[in-house]
Amino acid sequence: MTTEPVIKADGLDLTFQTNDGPVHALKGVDLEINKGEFVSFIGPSGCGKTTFLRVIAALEHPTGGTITVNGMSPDEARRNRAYGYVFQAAGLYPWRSIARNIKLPLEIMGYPRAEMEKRVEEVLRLVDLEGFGKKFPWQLSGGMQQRASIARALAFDADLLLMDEPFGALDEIVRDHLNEQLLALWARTEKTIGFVTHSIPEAVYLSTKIVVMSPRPGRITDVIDSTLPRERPLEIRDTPEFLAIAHRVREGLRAGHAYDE
Amino acid sequence: MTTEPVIKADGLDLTFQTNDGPVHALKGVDLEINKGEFVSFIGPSGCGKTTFLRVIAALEHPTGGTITVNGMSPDEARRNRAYGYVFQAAGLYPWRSIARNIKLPLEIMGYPRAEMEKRVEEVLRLVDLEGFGKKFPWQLSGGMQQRASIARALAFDADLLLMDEPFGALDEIVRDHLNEQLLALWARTEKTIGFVTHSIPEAVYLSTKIVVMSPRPGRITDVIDSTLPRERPLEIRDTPEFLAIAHRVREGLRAGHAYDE
Amino acid sequence: ADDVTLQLKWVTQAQFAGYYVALDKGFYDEEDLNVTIKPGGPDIAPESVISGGGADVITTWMAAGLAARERGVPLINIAQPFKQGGLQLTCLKESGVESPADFPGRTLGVWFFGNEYPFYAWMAKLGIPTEGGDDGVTVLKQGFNVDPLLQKQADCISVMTYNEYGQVLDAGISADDLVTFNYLDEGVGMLEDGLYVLEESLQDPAFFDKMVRFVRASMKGWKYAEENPDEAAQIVIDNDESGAQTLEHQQYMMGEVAKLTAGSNGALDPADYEQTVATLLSAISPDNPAITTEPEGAYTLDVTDAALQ
Amino acid sequence: MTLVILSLAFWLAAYLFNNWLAKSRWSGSRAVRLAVPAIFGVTVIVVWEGLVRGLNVPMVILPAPSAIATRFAASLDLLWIDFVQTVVKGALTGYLIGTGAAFVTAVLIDRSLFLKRGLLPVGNFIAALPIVGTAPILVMWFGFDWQSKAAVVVAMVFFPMLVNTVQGLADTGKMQRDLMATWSASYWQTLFKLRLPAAMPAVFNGLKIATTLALIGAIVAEFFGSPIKGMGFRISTAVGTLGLDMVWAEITVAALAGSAFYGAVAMVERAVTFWHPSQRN
Amino acid sequence: MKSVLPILTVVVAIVLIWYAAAIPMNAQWARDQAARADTTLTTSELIADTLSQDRPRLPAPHQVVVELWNSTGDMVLAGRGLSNRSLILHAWYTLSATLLGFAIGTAAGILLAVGIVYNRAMDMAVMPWAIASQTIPILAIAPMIIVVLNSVGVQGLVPKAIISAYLSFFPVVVGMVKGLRSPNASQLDLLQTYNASRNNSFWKLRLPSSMPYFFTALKIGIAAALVGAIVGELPTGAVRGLGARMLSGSYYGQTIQIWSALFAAALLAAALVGIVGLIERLMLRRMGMEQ
Ligand SMILES: Nc1ncnc2c1ncn2[C@@H]1O[C@H](COP(=O)(O)OP(=O)(O)OP(=O)(O)O)[C@@H](O)[C@H]1O
Ligand SMILES: Nc1ncnc2c1ncn2[C@@H]1O[C@H](COP(=O)(O)OP(=O)(O)OP(=O)(O)O)[C@@H](O)[C@H]1O
Ligand SMILES: Cc1ncc(C[n+]2csc(CCO)c2C)c(N)n1
Ligand SMILES: [Mg+2]
Ligand SMILES: [Mg+2]
Repeated sequence: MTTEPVIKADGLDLTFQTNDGPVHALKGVDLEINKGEFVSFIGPSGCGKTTFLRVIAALEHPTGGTITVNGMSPDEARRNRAYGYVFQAAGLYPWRSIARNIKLPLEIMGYPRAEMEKRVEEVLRLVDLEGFGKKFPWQLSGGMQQRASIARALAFDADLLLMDEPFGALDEIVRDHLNEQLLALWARTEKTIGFVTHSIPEAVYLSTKIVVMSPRPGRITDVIDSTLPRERPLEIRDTPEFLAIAHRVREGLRAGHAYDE
Repeated sequence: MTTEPVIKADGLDLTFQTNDGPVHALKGVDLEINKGEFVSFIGPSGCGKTTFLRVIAALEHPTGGTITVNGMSPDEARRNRAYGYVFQAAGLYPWRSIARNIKLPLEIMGYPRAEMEKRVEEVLRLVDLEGFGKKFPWQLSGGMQQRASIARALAFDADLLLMDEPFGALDEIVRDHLNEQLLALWARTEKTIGFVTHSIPEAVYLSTKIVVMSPRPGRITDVIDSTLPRERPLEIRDTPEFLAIAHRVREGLRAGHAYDE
Repeated sequence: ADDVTLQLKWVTQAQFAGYYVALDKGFYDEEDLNVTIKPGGPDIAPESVISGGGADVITTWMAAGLAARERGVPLINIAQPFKQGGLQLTCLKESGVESPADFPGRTLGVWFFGNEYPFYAWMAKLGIPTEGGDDGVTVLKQGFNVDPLLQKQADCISVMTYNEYGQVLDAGISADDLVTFNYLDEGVGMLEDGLYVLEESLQDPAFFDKMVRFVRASMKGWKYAEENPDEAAQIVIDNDESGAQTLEHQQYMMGEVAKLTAGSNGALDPADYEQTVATLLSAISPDNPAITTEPEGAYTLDVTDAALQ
Repeated sequence: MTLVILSLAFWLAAYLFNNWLAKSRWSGSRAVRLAVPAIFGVTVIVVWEGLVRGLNVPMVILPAPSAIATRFAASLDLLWIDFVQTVVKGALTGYLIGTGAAFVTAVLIDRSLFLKRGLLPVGNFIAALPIVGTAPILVMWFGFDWQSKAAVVVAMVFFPMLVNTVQGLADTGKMQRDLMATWSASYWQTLFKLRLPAAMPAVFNGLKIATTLALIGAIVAEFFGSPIKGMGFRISTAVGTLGLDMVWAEITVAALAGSAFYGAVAMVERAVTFWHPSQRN
Repeated sequence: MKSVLPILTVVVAIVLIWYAAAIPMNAQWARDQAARADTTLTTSELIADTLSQDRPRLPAPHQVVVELWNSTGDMVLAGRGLSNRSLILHAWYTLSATLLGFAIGTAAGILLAVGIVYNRAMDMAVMPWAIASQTIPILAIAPMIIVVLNSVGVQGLVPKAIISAYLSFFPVVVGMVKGLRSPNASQLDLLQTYNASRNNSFWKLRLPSSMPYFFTALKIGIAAALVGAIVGELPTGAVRGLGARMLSGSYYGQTIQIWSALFAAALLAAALVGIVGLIERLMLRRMGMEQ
């Protein structure tokens, strides 16, 4: 591998000023993510997972430390349209059909019309939604909406995909199914993926690297490199190797958790 | 045990008439739940879990078959205030403080004032919320709100507790913690509990009996009696026995699931 | 042709028949004038319209004209088609009012919006306070209709001989059931509809000439209307865009208005002017300072002199 | 001309200053939140004064703010009498009766879907009857004093309040209602413990809309007949006698009273619906 | 359609109450007239009289309906649908001022709302004054607006339209500000991740998501615009339009004429609101926002 890191954070700090005083959302975060990795962020509510993803996406600006994306500042990276971002809720615009939702970033980035059509077709196929382009979001189930929102983030050429609890609102079975599909997609496209989740099995199942975080102040408490093979059937979740990693994650989590918040 | 069943359903049918034609939410459901049991309902979205709980609570009325609660019709049981109901979202009334939210059913049932105060204190302690009585719901985290809503259902003397995905909106760690507490509470109070969930580990961890359901029409496909001991530390989830039950549940679920809906 | 805009004090009705007749019969055309008549209404103060430049000449009552002059709108009377006033106070006989001595303790309807000066002058003359109570009168701001009398909300109301009085009769109350006080007879009459322009415009000879022709044609219209009341009423109806007037009522109005204009050739009689001013000055009160000092140069006879040659 | 230019310059300066304030570090502070609209108001007044003087606008067209202020100060007693007559007697009475009646009606018809379906559209139709037409009729029915003004106000505020309250009473979550059912609560218990508290945000919305309607209604009704006091009486009379400074003094009173009335209701709203997300920023 | 029966029931109830009220309200005049003529009325004569007076305190419903028909449909049949005695013509006068005023008010409202949403200083400065502006009785300043506009040479339709715009802009501002602010943080963030310009975020997000609020505001706004147009007719000489009919009805004691103009105005308002509602439905359906 030619390892110039895609993301490199050094002593990253982010403090929000609020009415109740400062909130240390991130404190001294160091992390490197290499090209083609699938990195999950897991940790209790409020530990700064979302904040970290938002810093990468230049939606928040750190109050200390440095971070580079593809060797640039996050703002430059955003201007270069270096990444796609998938939010927890599908966040499709209800007044646009699925196809037009996927077209939205392309319109903004000024792709030519024919190219847009081609790409929409392509990503719809990629997420198994052929033939649903003309439907409106509310005509689709939650799982399908979420796939559409992933398609939207895939439609333009970004090598980095940031996903903030994309499957949080779905039921376990649908979630399993989408997890399988996401892995397949990742294998096919060789993108780098940053993925926030609350679910330990999900994190273990998907990732090449698991980042465990802990709150107040938000920091990284453990980084676990997965020993699982790249090829992962769903049944892998019943293997001792899988359970061992899950166990380590759970321990890491429990250490950093305050129950009464 | 003197086993007169708390809930007894016989060939229960429930069909909703909608604009798109009839929806068979429940079809030929037979089930007995005995006193002191902890019964989980699991199944894909739309299989009728909520509907079944609502039939028990007399919030819906079956279109066929019979059901008794404590030997009475559900409506009579409701009038006797036979059960407490906990919804997925906490559903606290935002204009009442936590203590006054808990007091609400007591006011409606006409408990004397001193008795009310005593019970509020008691249940707040039971769910680890001492000292939060004066706070308003929005001042509490999601997990604390959910505990308050459980406290509200515990405050009056109902032997039957119906819970519809009470922990669905919480993160895994908080959820684990509440699961432990719920088990402890169940052991202490000897209530009968009907519990809807989407999570296989949760169902297996909590229940003495797991009811697997499948949609279109909503029916019971499997009833699994748990072989786990009553005493259950969290670590039990890594035992082969646990995994075996979980596996059986997952198989049952997958059989009844349609992915592309 | 020269443009002239006339702002009326009230809606299109036979009260202004002379101008509509002049327009309709081409009297203005004969004088090479292109006249636009703007109807008024309860919210239109012609005095402010003219000061804002929205009209060249207006009709208004002399009391209001003089009051405006004192408030900084230098109006000047150039002609006075109405010799007599038509303002009256009408009471239901059954209310028990027979003479002004019966007023104390009564409720009287009065028109405001610049029409209240004669009433206050009269009360001042009678020495009756207007703040209500047993020895005073309770004053109502009467809407521009006769309902308060018909509904017995007031003992007496303001009417014009040519309009509201007829409405009261029309409603089915006979003249015998009414007691009517005419302001002229009570000695507080004031000049009613006259033509007024801004003093400084009149300095302009071209404008002066225009007004001479305007007054000449208007008076011709008035005299024609007096002689052909039914035709005049029809002309008024034709010019009423609101479509709310009835020919019958306008014929009645024309008949009554003719009685008021009959004595005038258009020229203001300075004696009438003096009387109006004297009445106003006799009734100065903090509530109603129509005018506080004797006006100067508030009228000119030059226009009518030139017009009537 | 210089005055005109000066006032325009002032406008520009105030605009830039406000922009700077709003973007500045203190933009969230209470002081700035009060200062910005105040500066805007002062600017309007300064520009108005400058234009009126600079362009020599006649007093009978548009008086300068200074002239209005002078008249205001000189006529305090008169303004007070008018205020009591129009705002206290006319507007406030009508407001209380109208909103109160609408509230009670809403609770009563709320039990019947049939009545709601029938009454609300008809109510909207009746609410569309323009006040300029209804006011003379109500003056004819209820006399010249404040009673007819109150009646006009009742007619104006009744339906907006009714619609809002009915909407509010329906504004409960299914889960919240189901909870009541699981406790087998009675109709009245559900009404008092769930639906009325839940309706409060909508009720106050209605109450706020009704404040401005009440004031306008009471004033406008006086145009169609009144005793010789009251803000509407004074305005219409003063327009006719070219006392434009008095007209604007009354308008100032109306705006002050209206804003204060609105503000007071908004404050009560804050206290009552403290729990609603819109009140928590 | 489910509402037809309830509405009919309510309307019938109102008509019955109305008849019942007309009798006592008009009885006094009937008795007074009888007394003046030195006769007495039997009950049935009294009732007949109260329902057929020329200048009733409360006209009976059928009197209003007959007058409405006489001044609309009947005139059309007689080929005089557009004469100045026809309410249709007057409704048209009012309607034209309403539509122009509504257009001006809506445009101004949208512009102001955009300013408020995109400029913090405007947000803080304007809103309190916009509320205060609505506490000023429009009827009081309408004559002044007319005179001022007159003095700069503007007259005819425009002054009325401006008064009508003054009333309709406020609901539009409030609704549009709410609507333009309705996108949630994550919808806005999404556009940020595309590095979208302000322009993009306005046209592609804020504007479309404000549409439901916009139409609600338009419905309130157009009803307000109609009231404004009617108010604006009074100080312009009350020569034409429904407001003029109401006013002249009042000058000449023609109660029935007032009531028919009133109902014509309310019908017009209902129709306008209905049309806006229809456009809303079509538009939202095209945008896929209505199930
Ligand atoms: N805009 C903000 N202003 C102030 N505090 C903020 C803001 N955004 C986040 N925070 C605080 O920063 C901390 C980290 O928040 P963050 O959303 O990153 O947590 P998270 O790990 O994503 O939690 P969750 O699992 O609940 O999504 C929290 O305490 C949160 O309250
Ligand atoms: N009031 C109703 N009217 C019509 N159909 C309904 C109604 N309530 C539920 N249904 C339908 O009945 C079926 C069963 O619904 P139910 O809510 O019981 O499912 P569930 O198992 O609780 O699903 P979930 O996991 O999503 O909560 C679904 O198809 C649903 O759409
Ligand atoms: C020049 C002139 N001045 C005052 C009035 C006032 N006025 C007299 S009668 C009436 C009611 C309708 O006839 C009103 C308002 C007027 N008409 N014409
Ligand atoms: Mg987060
Ligand atoms: Mg459910």
